[in-house]
Amino acid sequence: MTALLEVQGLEKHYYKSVSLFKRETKTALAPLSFHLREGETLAVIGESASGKSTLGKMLAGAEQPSGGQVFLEGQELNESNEKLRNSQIRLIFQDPKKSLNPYTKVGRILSAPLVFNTQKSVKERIEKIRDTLMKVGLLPEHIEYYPHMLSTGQLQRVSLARALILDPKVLVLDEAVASLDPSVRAQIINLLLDLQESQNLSYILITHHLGVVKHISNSVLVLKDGILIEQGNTLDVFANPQHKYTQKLLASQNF
Amino acid sequence: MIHYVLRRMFLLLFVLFSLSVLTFSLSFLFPGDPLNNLSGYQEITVNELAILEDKYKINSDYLTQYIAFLRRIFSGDLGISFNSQAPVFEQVNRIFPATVELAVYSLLVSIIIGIPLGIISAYYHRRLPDTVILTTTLVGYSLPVFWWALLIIFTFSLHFGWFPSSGRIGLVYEVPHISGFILLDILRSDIIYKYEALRNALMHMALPTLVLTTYPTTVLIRYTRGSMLNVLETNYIKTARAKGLSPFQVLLHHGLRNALLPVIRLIGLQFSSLITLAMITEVIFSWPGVGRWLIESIYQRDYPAIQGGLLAITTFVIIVTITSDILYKWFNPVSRTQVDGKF
Amino acid sequence: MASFKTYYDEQNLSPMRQLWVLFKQRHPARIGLYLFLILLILAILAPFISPYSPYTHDQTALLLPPAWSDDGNVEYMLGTDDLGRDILSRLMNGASLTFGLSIVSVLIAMAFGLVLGALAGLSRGVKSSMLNHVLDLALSIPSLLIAIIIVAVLGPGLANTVWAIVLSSLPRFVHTVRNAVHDELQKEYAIAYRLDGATTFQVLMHAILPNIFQSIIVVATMSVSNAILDIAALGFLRLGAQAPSAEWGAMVAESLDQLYSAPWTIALPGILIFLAVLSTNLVGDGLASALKRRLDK
Amino acid sequence: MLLLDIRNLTIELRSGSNKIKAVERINLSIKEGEVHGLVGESGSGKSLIAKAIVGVLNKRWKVTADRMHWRGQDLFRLSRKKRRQILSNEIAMIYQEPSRCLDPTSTICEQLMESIPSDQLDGNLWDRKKQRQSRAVALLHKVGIKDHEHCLRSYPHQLSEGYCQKIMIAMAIAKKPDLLIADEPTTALESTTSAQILRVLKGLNQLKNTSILLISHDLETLSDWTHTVSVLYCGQMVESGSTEQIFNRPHHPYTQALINSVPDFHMELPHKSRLFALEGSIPTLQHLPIGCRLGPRCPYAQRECVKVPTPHKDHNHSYSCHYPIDYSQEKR
Repeated sequence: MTALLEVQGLEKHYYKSVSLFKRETKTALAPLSFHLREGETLAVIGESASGKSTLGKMLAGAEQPSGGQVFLEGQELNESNEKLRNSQIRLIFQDPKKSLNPYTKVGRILSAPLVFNTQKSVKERIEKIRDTLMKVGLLPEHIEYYPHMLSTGQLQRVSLARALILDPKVLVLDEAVASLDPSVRAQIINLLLDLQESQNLSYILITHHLGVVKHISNSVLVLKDGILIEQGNTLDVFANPQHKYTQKLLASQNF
Repeated sequence: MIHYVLRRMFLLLFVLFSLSVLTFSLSFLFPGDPLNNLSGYQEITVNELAILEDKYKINSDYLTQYIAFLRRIFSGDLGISFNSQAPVFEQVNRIFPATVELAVYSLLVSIIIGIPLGIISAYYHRRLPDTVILTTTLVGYSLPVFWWALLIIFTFSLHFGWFPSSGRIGLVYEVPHISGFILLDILRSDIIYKYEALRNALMHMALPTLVLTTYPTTVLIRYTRGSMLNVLETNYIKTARAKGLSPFQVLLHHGLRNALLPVIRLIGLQFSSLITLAMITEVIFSWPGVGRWLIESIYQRDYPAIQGGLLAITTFVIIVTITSDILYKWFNPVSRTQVDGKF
Repeated sequence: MASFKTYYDEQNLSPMRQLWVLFKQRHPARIGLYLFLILLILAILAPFISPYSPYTHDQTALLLPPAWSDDGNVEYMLGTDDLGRDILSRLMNGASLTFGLSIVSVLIAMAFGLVLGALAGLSRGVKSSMLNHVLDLALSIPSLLIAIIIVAVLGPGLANTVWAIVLSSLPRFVHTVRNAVHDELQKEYAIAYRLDGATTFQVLMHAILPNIFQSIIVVATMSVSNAILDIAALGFLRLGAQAPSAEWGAMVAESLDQLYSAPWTIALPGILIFLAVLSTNLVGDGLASALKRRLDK
Repeated sequence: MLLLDIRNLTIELRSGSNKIKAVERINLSIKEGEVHGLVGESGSGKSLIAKAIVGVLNKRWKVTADRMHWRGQDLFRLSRKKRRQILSNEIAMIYQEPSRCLDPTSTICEQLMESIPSDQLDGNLWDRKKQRQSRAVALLHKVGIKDHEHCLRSYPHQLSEGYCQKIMIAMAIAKKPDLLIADEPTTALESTTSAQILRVLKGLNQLKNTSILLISHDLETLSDWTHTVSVLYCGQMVESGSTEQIFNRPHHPYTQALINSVPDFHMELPHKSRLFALEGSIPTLQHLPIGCRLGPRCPYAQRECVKVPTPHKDHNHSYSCHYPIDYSQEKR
């Protein structure tokens, strides 16, 4: 079985001007390769500045990589087929309050991706929005709500709906789960698991919450300062961490 | 920090350069012959023409002309005024201190009144003193300066006759021009009736200063209040209180320093708006400053004078602004010790 | 239960309505708004409702004091000036000149500012930050000085004044819009729109402009109050509106000689300038504080 | 003896004409040398309680309690000044975002020295300054900062968040407080850094016998090293008891849900199985349900739950629920 998402040598550098004439190259992410199969979850763990967010943003197209290739179902993703990437790999942000436009109703937020990417008529769009809202456990009435009228958990569901509305193959969850309150977090995790089962979705889970990683991911990448230091099946890595840093990381959360 | 100063200096140079280009091009934009506008000679005889053409390189390309223009600026030659046929540079030099003097005193008054009132207002947030101060500032903020000046003249000068309504000093006193700042000059000179002269000068100064100080004071009050309120809401103030420091200590050690930092920058900005307001005030109070002179020149289409006056005022305003910017950064440890990565 | 209901409602209003509710709560802001609207109506309708033409001389009624004074005449409610012109009519017409023109010039500046600021906000790199520094500096130069410089170059006159006001309030708009666009572009919701497949222009129109519009309105009100002061000051200095014009600042300048003999000729236009500026400031302050309170919640 | 003993603490928010009880009749007691955990999700009022104890809530909040005893002294009966004095000398507090709690314009050295009370020093003014300095260095060592030279010279923005939190702790313990209130001290930190911070706090408790009230929204942070735990939901205390009791035999459905919703606590959970989750979302302050506030989300809710339950007590384990989970039946 071929991988759904194949990443080869993806890397990212920044240029930072130290003084007027000198420039320093900063590596946010050293070349990195991995692959992700359909219906599976890949977790990326590491501390902040480890490059895990950069990785997520590059996969979703929010940032341009400095090098390397990404293949989706064997097709290379680059500038020429940005629309494909936009509709097939969707990013969910950490804080739904920041990632949803506060001045527009939920309905408009959800219709934006449809307007930009599909030729659907107004009626079809409304139909699709209703369906998607139901799918993430909200009500069709929520179309008329502004983001500030919803709770954080509901907002994260709206973000999820926004991601799902284009029927993507891969969801990139950038700290989208761990920051929620525990009782809401469990709801969202269940929802994610349900969706994975019914739609055969693949997730890239970027988080620092190891409990969630252990529970829902199939494989795991451990990053430190932009360098991949450990990679493998989640249960194996957790049971038998090889690298010192991984051991330290696991120890800090009582594993 | 050095990086920052360098960048500001670069910006300063850039702006001064654009300013000089603008001033230079004004001679061509103004109606009339550029040579007249540049030199200030209204009727040029044939003999003079050759000398002037050579001096102003009027027949060469624009770049050469511009370089010649810059040379003249640096040697202090701004041509002569159409009106008085006197060198513009010397005139500006002579009257500029009068404007600066007025502005400096007004700024001092507004700092002395404005900052404490702003702090008081913040301290009594939403209570009576705050409401009173805020309402007063709103009124002061909305007063057109020329009308306010007339109101003041009408009341204190015409009606009560307490203060003179125009000029810088009574005609009976003759003060030698040394620095141009009249109070300093009186103190340093050895004229008879020195203290009467000083008193007289102060009387003349009172009303213009009062008028001029109104706007910056209200701005300072409002700004200080806002800045102080912001700081009082921060967590580090709460922490300082929790440490067991007295409210006064908290205000002195942590509140003031943080709240007044942005005010430093504002004071610099106020200075430039003061110079502008001073122009109007000078007109009304017949104060012999550069603003009044410039406006007269505009009436009389005295192009060399307009050029010189504009160049002097704008250069001054820009230098003050950039200096206050740098000072603000200098006093602020957050930006002082930061590595400026972004340009 | 009724009071509980209002609280509930406030939570469920659209952001625009929320702003209005918060704005209404402050009485000064409301009074300012009413005053502003009255002046606005006056500015539009002045030529049709003023009792006399602002330029007709009535040689029989020179320097008539206002009607409430003993020597006043009811025909001339607010008295006449030294040429026998009806002050009330002149003041009404002055509303369209001083107040109306300030609003018009600020609107023009706002339109230019939006376009230029958005373009500047979208561009990046050294050019953009250089522009920002220059704008910073341009902002620190008082608008009146810029206006005086422009009038000095173009020559005195009302039309030139308007251009001067437009040009002098432009940097503020460009600066605000540029910074806002620049900041908003970094925010997650803007990135989210981009990932939805929107082009940069679509992100600007769909996401950013609606979000920054309210702060631009606040800047615009502040600019209007500045513009009124500047137009009036230029009029007073005889650099703006010229002699027979009923511009408020020019009216004050024309009557300077009668400061002692006929103070009302100076007091009345002055009061109107003051009220116009005050009302605009009240509205601006109210909007700014309502905006701040809504964001704080 | 009880260090802090609070009975029926109620905190109301005045908003227009109506009052909202953000915290309703809470009991809380802390023994000397104890680490007490206070858990609750957002909107549970946990930070409000901490602020009410130190008395820094602003005027919009009205705080009432049947009693609030500090070492047997009722704080509400004392004059404001006296109360402040006790509180500032004996209770210290640290917050979630340490870098914001430090004055950006003064150096760490100045701020640390300032927090050392002058009655701990002797000698004349000159000596005092030196003493303060050496005390500041000692404090830094105590919280595990070794390069004190560099640290003292720095301004807050030059240091990392974890460093700032350690400095906050150093400042807090300068007064040798009996109680340290830590309001989500590790939420903004990396997991390895937060482990360090928790170790520092644990050390303080064990070496200096400082009591700690640790506030958190996450049960996981607390499970390991608190002695007792109180669980809050929407301003109501749902359960309180020793850490063991709470984790092993929760009596309140909410506590049970909290424990079950976190995958770490039951390692035997099959991979990718559904977690236990309560329905619905946490109500906002404006829409609190009457009676037991968990009512609408509770799987066991019945008609009686519209009344506020009274706390049951059983071996220092108290819980407020009409239908608590009964372990005795389970065994049979």
